[in-house]
Amino acid sequence: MATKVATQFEPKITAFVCNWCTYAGADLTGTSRTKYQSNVRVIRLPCTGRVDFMLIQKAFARGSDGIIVSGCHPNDCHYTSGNYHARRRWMVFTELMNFIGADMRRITFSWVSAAEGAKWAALVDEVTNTVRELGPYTEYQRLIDAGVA
Amino acid sequence: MSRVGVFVCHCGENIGSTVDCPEVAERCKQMPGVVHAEDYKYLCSNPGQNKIKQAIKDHQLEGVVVAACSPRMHEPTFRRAVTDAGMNAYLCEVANLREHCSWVHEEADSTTEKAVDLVRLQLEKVKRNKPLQPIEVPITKTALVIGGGVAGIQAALDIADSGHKVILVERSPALGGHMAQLSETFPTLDCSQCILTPRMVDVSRHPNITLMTYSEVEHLDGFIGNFKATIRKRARKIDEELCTGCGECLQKCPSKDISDGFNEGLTTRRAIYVPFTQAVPNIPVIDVENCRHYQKKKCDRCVKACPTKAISFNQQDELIHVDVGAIVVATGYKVMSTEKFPEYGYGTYPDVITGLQFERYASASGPTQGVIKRPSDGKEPETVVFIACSGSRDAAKGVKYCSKICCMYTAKHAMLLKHKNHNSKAYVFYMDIRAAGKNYDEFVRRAIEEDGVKYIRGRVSRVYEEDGKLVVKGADTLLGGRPVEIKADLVVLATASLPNDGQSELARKLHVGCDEYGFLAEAHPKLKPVETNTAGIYLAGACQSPRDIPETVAQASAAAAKVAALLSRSHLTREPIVAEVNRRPAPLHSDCTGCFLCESACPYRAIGQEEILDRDGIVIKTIAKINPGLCQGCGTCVATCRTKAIDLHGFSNEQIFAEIMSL
Amino acid sequence: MNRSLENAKKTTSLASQIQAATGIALHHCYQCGKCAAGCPVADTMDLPSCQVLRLLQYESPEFDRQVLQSEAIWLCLSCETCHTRCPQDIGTPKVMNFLRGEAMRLRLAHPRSKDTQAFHHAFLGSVGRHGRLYEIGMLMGYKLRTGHLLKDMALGSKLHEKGKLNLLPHAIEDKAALKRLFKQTLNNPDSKE
Amino acid sequence: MRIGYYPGCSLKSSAREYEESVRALCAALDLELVEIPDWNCCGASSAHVMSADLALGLRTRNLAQAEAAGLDEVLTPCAACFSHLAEARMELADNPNKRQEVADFIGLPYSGRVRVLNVLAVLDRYRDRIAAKVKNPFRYKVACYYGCLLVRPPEVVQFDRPENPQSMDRLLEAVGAKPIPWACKTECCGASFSVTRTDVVANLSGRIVADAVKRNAAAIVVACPMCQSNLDLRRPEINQQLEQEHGIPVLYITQALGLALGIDPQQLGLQRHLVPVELPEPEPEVVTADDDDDDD
Ligand SMILES: Cc1cc2nc3c(=O)[nH]c(=O)nc-3n(C[C@H](O)[C@H](O)[C@H](O)COP(=O)(O)OP(=O)(O)OC[C@H]3O[C@@H](n4cnc5c(N)ncnc54)[C@H](O)[C@@H]3O)c2cc1C
Ligand SMILES: Cc1cc2nc3c(=O)[nH]c(=O)nc-3n(C[C@H](O)[C@H](O)[C@H](O)COP(=O)(O)OP(=O)(O)OC[C@H]3O[C@@H](n4cnc5c(N)ncnc54)[C@H](O)[C@@H]3O)c2cc1C
Ligand code: SF4
Ligand code: SF4
Ligand code: SF4
Ligand code: SF4
Ligand code: SF4
Ligand code: SF4
Ligand code: SF4
Ligand code: SF4
Repeated sequence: MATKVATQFEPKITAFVCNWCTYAGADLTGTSRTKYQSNVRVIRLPCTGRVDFMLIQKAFARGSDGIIVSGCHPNDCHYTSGNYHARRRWMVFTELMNFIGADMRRITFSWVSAAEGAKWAALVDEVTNTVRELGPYTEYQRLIDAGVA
Repeated sequence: MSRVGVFVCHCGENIGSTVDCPEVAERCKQMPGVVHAEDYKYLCSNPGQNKIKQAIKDHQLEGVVVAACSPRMHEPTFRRAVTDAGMNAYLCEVANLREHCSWVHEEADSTTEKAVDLVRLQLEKVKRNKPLQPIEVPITKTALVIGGGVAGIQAALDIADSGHKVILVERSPALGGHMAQLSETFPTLDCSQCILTPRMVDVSRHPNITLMTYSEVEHLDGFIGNFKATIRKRARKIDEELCTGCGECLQKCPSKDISDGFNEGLTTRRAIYVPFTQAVPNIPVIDVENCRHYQKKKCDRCVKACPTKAISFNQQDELIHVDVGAIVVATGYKVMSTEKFPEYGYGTYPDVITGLQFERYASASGPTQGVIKRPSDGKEPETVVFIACSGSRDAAKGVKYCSKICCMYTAKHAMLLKHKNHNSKAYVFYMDIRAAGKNYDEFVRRAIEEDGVKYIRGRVSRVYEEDGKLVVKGADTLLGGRPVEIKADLVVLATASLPNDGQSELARKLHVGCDEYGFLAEAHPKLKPVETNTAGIYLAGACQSPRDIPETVAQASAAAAKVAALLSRSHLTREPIVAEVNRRPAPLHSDCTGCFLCESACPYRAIGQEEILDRDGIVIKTIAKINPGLCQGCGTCVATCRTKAIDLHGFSNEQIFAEIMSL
Repeated sequence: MNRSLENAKKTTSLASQIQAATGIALHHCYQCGKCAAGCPVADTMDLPSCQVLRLLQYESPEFDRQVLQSEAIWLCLSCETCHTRCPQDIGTPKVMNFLRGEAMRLRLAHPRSKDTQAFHHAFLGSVGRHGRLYEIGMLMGYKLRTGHLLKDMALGSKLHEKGKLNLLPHAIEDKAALKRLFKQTLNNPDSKE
Repeated sequence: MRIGYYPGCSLKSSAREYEESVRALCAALDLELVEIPDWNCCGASSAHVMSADLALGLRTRNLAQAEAAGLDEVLTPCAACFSHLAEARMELADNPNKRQEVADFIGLPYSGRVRVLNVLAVLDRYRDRIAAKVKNPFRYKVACYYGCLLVRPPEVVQFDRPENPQSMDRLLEAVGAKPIPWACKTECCGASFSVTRTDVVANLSGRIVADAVKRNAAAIVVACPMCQSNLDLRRPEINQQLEQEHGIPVLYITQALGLALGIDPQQLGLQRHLVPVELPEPEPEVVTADDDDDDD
């Protein structure tokens, strides 16, 4: 949000969001004209249940420095339990990422409902700032080269 | 696909003031696969839409990206526009430049840069889009209503009145459920049977309703619009066609002294019986367990008594298969029995009764013709203690919830007692008074203020018998927890409402969920209160949670409206966003290895199994099969499948990877 | 006992101390009164059990103090009637026990509890010394502490007559083990409740 | 059969007749009692007030001694001791850390193997044998008095029903007695207030005695020395409080059963009661067995 210094590193943030809650929540951020940093690129999915390990891996491989996965709050999932599956998979996934030595600080899992426009803005800013601090995720390239990711 | 057109919208100043729209269009022209790009002030306007249609024709476009507002706004508009120009609707994607970009960022190069990226994302996706057709599902225009209490009766009548066929399945021999047992009903004190009986008759006469009593749903297959149900019609041992309901048989049966369920065990019935006088249908049923013909191989007095030869000992259960398009579950509730109360005598004191038993005493059609008596000696009680929250809100007894109806019926009971016996004394022990309906609190106040019912705030610790009285030891918490003792002639427990017997088995058969207590679960507590998680199956009444008649009937009508709306359509149209298991040439047949992880992950139980047979009909492989009628397109299975055998139309792996790679 | 000092320094409410020591969550109590309704001594108590819990629910120093100073906590018989019937499964007798210990430690115990306290001291004194109860010794100790020298003397002689009083203590063999146990546990700071 | 035996302090002094009758009855049933070596006081209700760990340590030491002696089960006739030992056992059952801590306090290993049984639970196993050995049917109306600690709290004692329990009724029925339905089966007698608050005891025990008398019981039967002492030793105070002279005797269950089995009253310690055990004429023999008590 703050004026950016030209030389500053600008992270690439990829967000996987569900259509029903977070995508709509981000729309609300727009209609409320709440400002946030423009580093994020949103990929719309039907449900966070659709997010799998491969997608995140691909995004890092393609040079994303940070990733957001966000869907409906538990119990509010449009598909009744898709986000439970996402959460369960998330645990396994976390272990896997830890195992290969990936940097878990670069992935944020969150819930943003269709009514939480302000939360979306705050989330994007927070993740952007954190990842900017962390610097470019060049380490991941090394993991790929080492054949683990 | 490589002939894509991109259309960038200014939305007046909404997008144009922070994003350099002409620049975006210009940059898009450079992108591989883009054969046309332009920007315009208001794309959703008629001239805007015409521009798109024109471009499709002029440039033989095979795909379109509209860079404008949120797809949640105008995606349908633009999809309609492209179809007008002869393109498949699903070859049009929308990039969200307004809500996700121009409105949330300051004017800057980086903002325009983001806009370009957002278009590129959709461009890469649309290049891989496949034409899809909305799925059309035919609908069987018959509804199945399970349970014939007031909820089922109301739902059946409403659906039937809307012109659709209804099959009403009731487990017991007669319609009516608990409401048929009640005396007068709060908050108006109108006679329960007087208002219910005409409706039961309506059901039996309605040309659109097929009534199946003494029957249960045995099995269910299929999906919304196309369910297949198997119903077990239990043998009444009476030929329903021949029986005239004359009742001759009932008088002659020597097997007496069987506890009468309708009267909550306060009276007895015979082995051949009609549950109650106004029963619909008025056809007896033989209780095989107690009938001497079956147990002792002799008797047959009913056969001799029957003028129409309707007794049919050889009658067997029938399995009936029906096709239905929608289902309403209305299986009601039951009440906790007094045996669950060690502190009140484990159900051994005859004069400690449930509220439902009190209803039978108070009912004009009950065992005492509406005179309140007590079971032990048939005397009219002078002092009656009512204990609210009996078993409800009692984690130690396994019921944490409030049963919701008992505050009101307890006030009613106390009031009825005072009306019927002016010299009687009524005490109510309560924890809180929950009377939040229309005219409800007024009703309770009337009991207190006009009828002089004594309300004591506190629970009862113990009831024991002494000198022919029941000593009720309670506390008055408004007096600081001071113990109080009342010597009563009758104690009425407002026992907790519980999920009905067999309800969880039924839920499993229907693939609908239960809550932690065993009540049936709605799809969303606020916005989908009558739907279940299974499309086409709806809930009504106390099977979902304890509730009173007004709420039950309102919900039954709501469920009926949902069913009527569904059955009024010629077919169902669904977004073609469904998953599919891939097929490959033999010998692989499919990447699916048959692990069926997807089956358990799918929240809609849309995934079943399919056997691949060779020419001789021998199974070579069992793989997953997705029913497009049930699949809602969440994509959970796709993420679950380790061999990537499943893909989701509209959000395929290829499309999403392409989006990622475009960044 | 250095624990009393420590407790005095703590500002945490009794309710939270009780939860930490016994796992009983007093805010689960409905205030339905079912406990008091069945309590054999509720009408003798200055605060029926549900009121004790109510005061503790406030988590205020004044009310906590009032509870510790009440006679009720000394009248509880640990009969478990309340606990058995409580819809929320609140272990009131355990709470009462905790409160008695706390009242003694903070020297807030109700004056009429002197006898009961003296009894506990005399009892444990006897057990600590012999490993088993030596009734005459215990009664002597009790009477010395309370000054009730004459009361119950008649009963004593009757018991003696019936062969039900041992004139000499029956001590256990491993007295050293007992001493150790007493020493360690009475000084164990987390052995409250 | 051998079973561990924890007498507790009162059975060695003020409740001597309880121990005498337990031993006599068990001998008659061929049940060998193995007294826990070097057992100590369970701490009664006093230890807990001072320190939870002290109480736990005193109780666990007995269980650990029983374990060391190779016992699996311990008969604990005193209902208070039973409840205290059972509670300690339960408390340590699913808390290995605490178990270790307590084992350190007492300087003995403790695994939690030994089960604690009250007198009714043990006798219930021998009900058929008892019925078969009856010499003098105990044909009296009896008030079965269970008190608090045999049945409460249910999760600790894991025995019978918390309200209107049946085990003692069944045992006495087996020797010909007719247990009365009454209100005070599990009401508290005043427990350990016998010394400090005789007023409370007189009041609570008075209600119990009065109810039993009112419902024509010939005797009150108990399974706890505290109940016995409150109802028997404190009878003068009770009668004073009730302003009546109630002479209803109070028997231990082991004494009542022992009498039915024809064991010498002296051997059962009947002479040690304060209220003399004088029973009226036995009731005439009941012919039909199915009476109103059909609730179990
Ligand atoms: C003591 C008492 C007094 C009450 N008084 C009032 C009052 O004054 N006013 C008021 O508004 N409400 C009152 N109620 C509440 C009222 O009874 C309920 O709101 C109402 O009966 C709910 O109707 P229902 O159809 O949902 O359930 P039910 O009446 O329980 O009917 C369910 C029906 O489904 C059938 N069934 C069950 N399982 C199956 C199956 N597997 N297959 C086929 N059929 C099945 C049952 O046989 C039954 O006929 C009272 C309740 C009680 C307990
Ligand atoms: C403080 C508060 C908190 C609440 N919290 C919850 C909660 O957490 N959960 C919950 O389930 N419920 C909650 N509710 C209740 C909830 O607000 C109502 O249940 C719900 O809003 C009712 O919806 P409605 O459509 O019936 O009425 P309303 O929301 O009042 O809508 C009526 C609409 O009709 C319009 N209108 C009025 N008259 C006319 C007319 N003559 N012509 C045309 N239009 C007209 C009004 O402008 C309005 O838009 C809460 C209520 C309050 C007051
Ligand atoms: S299409 Fe959307 S962005 Fe364009 S003018 Fe219409 S509302 Fe505005
Ligand atoms: S045959 Fe059965 S139903 Fe018929 S009269 Fe005899 S007992 Fe009754
Ligand atoms: S006698 Fe025959 S016709 Fe009459 S009710 Fe009975 S079965 Fe039906
Ligand atoms: S409705 Fe009233 S009586 Fe029934 S459970 Fe709720 S609060 Fe208790
Ligand atoms: S998860 Fe994949 S491999 Fe396993 S059954 Fe489903 S489709 Fe087949
Ligand atoms: S996409 Fe969702 S609903 Fe469809 S089959 Fe897969 S998991 Fe089930
Ligand atoms: S019975 Fe339980 S919930 Fe009710 S007041 Fe007593 S402690 Fe609280
Ligand atoms: S344990 Fe104490 S508070 Fe509870 S009922 Fe018994 S005497 Fe009363």
